[in-house]
Amino acid sequence: MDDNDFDPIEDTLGVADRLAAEALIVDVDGFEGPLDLLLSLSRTQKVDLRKISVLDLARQYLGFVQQAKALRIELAADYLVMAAWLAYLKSRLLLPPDPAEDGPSGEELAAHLAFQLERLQAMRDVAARLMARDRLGRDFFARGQVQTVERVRKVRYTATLLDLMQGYARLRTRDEFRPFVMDRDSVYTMEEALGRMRGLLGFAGQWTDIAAWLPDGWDADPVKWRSATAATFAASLELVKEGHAEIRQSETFAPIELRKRDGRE
Amino acid sequence: MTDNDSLFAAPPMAEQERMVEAVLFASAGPVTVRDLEQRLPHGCDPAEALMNLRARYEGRGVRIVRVGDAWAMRTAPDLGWLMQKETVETRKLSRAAIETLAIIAYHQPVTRAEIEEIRGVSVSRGTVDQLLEMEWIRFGRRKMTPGRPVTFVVTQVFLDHFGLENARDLPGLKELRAAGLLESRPAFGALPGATAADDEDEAPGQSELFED
Amino acid sequence: MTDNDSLFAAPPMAEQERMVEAVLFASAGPVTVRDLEQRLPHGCDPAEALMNLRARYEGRGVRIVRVGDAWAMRTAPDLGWLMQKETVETRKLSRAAIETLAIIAYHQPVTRAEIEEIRGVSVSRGTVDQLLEMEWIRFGRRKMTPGRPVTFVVTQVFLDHFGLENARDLPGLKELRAAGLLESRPAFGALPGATAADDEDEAPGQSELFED
Repeated sequence: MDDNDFDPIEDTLGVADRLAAEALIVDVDGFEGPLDLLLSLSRTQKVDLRKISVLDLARQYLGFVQQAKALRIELAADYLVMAAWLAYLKSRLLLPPDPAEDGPSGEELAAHLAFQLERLQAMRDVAARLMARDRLGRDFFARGQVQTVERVRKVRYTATLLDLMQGYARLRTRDEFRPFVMDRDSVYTMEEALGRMRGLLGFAGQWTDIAAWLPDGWDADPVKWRSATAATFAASLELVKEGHAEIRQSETFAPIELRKRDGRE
Repeated sequence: MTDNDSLFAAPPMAEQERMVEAVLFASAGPVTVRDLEQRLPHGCDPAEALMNLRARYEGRGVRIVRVGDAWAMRTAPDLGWLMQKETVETRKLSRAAIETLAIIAYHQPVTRAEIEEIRGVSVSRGTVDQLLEMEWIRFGRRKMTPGRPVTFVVTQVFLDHFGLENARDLPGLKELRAAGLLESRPAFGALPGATAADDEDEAPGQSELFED
Repeated sequence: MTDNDSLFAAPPMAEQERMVEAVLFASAGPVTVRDLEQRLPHGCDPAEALMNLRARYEGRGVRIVRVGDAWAMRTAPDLGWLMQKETVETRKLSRAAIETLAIIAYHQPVTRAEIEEIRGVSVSRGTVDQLLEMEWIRFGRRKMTPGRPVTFVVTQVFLDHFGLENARDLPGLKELRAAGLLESRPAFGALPGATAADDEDEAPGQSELFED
């Protein structure tokens, strides 16, 4: 940390800084989290990341958050957590160290943040170098033709790790997990309910609790009861929408009742 | 190719040979001299490059052969026997075998009775034999329980195939789910028999003692 | 090949070289020395044959390249421009996927939490899934830290795709190591950014029951 970091007039941002911060604000969605934003801000210091002024960086970040608030831009929680932490770091850097306090010093925390930024930048640089390498199928090529040779049929059985793990998961979570198979025998569909109710609706001149419309044998098992109730309710609404029936409920949690609509009105 | 190209000298013959070699190697089918003329820089002589290349591969394990009016690289016919192993047909293991294998991998050493308890169905002899033959499982030491049953464990061949250092490296259920590798669609309660789509389900209804 | 083969002397080195050449040429994927040992007659020295073959192809249009512990034939990268016809459109990776891949390659074996610590954001399932599906990464051995988390490492397919002999040849690896950027320094715990994405702990809730 050099002397500049202890500049007392910390809130006076230059015009250029202000413009830069505003430019960033427009772009807030483009950042992948606070660390990414800090890395972008640090570029304006145009120095080696190892010599970066974390105090300046904290000021810029806090300025950014201030402006975002002023412009009523919603910031995700992790941006605010970072702001709180940087405000804390800033105070640690500005105040003389408290000998009674344990834990890492402000300088150590700042150094670690600088390390994180440098490491993220390094990963981005090598990622770019990696993607710029000569690549198979673009710059160099495998043999273009699959060799046709006499077929000696020999079956080799194989499986992937994923097969193995899913097989195991299927066994161990049989109660809550079954891949790909929709468990039809305990599902009562709305189409089934509708078919059944259309047939029976002619006999429903009186208000009847829709619970009475459940198919036989579907009210004992709670799982089946739940599915049948949902399907019957949905089918009832459909019938009302079509104008074939009327539905009513006297109060919250009271029975829902249904009757045929026969053109009396 | 524009006419300007002719202002430049064609690449040296050794370079043209390299180009023809690379094109023949990477092409899915035989390549005609005309094709080569279009792909190589202006002024090249692919016919001559081909002849030089053909001479260079004389007596090697790979040859330049003429196929109709086109050219291709082929393995030398006298080495055909080396290629026979290339033509193995790979088939997916049956679900029964995968499940049995998974139980052995996650619970080894495990007895046949324990496998059956976990799967809830009896394990056919064929399944175990198949896994033994593939050298993915082998007999482990006997259990110190009445009857001293044999156990099964996975082999080094198994670990190599699945790229594992150790059977303990198999990810747990939580990790599988976290990696998005399980379709964890919740089912509507567990009805006995709902899983009966199994190929060797002689004894459903075995209570699932190992469910936890 | 039968056991009788061991009664005969191994074929001369020139012949072994031809055989290795034919096998590498015929195989689309890289071939390990172990594979070669199994396919060549008893007593052959495929490692030496490979070295000779590699030297023979030096400067040609096709090269013998090392991919991890395996070998393959590939066209020379400087001739890529000739091969526009063969170019396969590679799926465009997101920036998150590219960064995640680079972190796995340079820090392997690395846990999901460590990737998140470095990127400062949580890693989405889709990203890891995509890299697994492309077979550029796989599960490595577990970390000996509390919870024994699974790790990710890069694969042979990754090395093959980027023309790397092994993971130690990654560009800039030495510089990064010298700069201390590959050490995992203990964070002081106070630093935000390493969002612990504990999504694996969420149980499938009731609310999901009626979702299809």
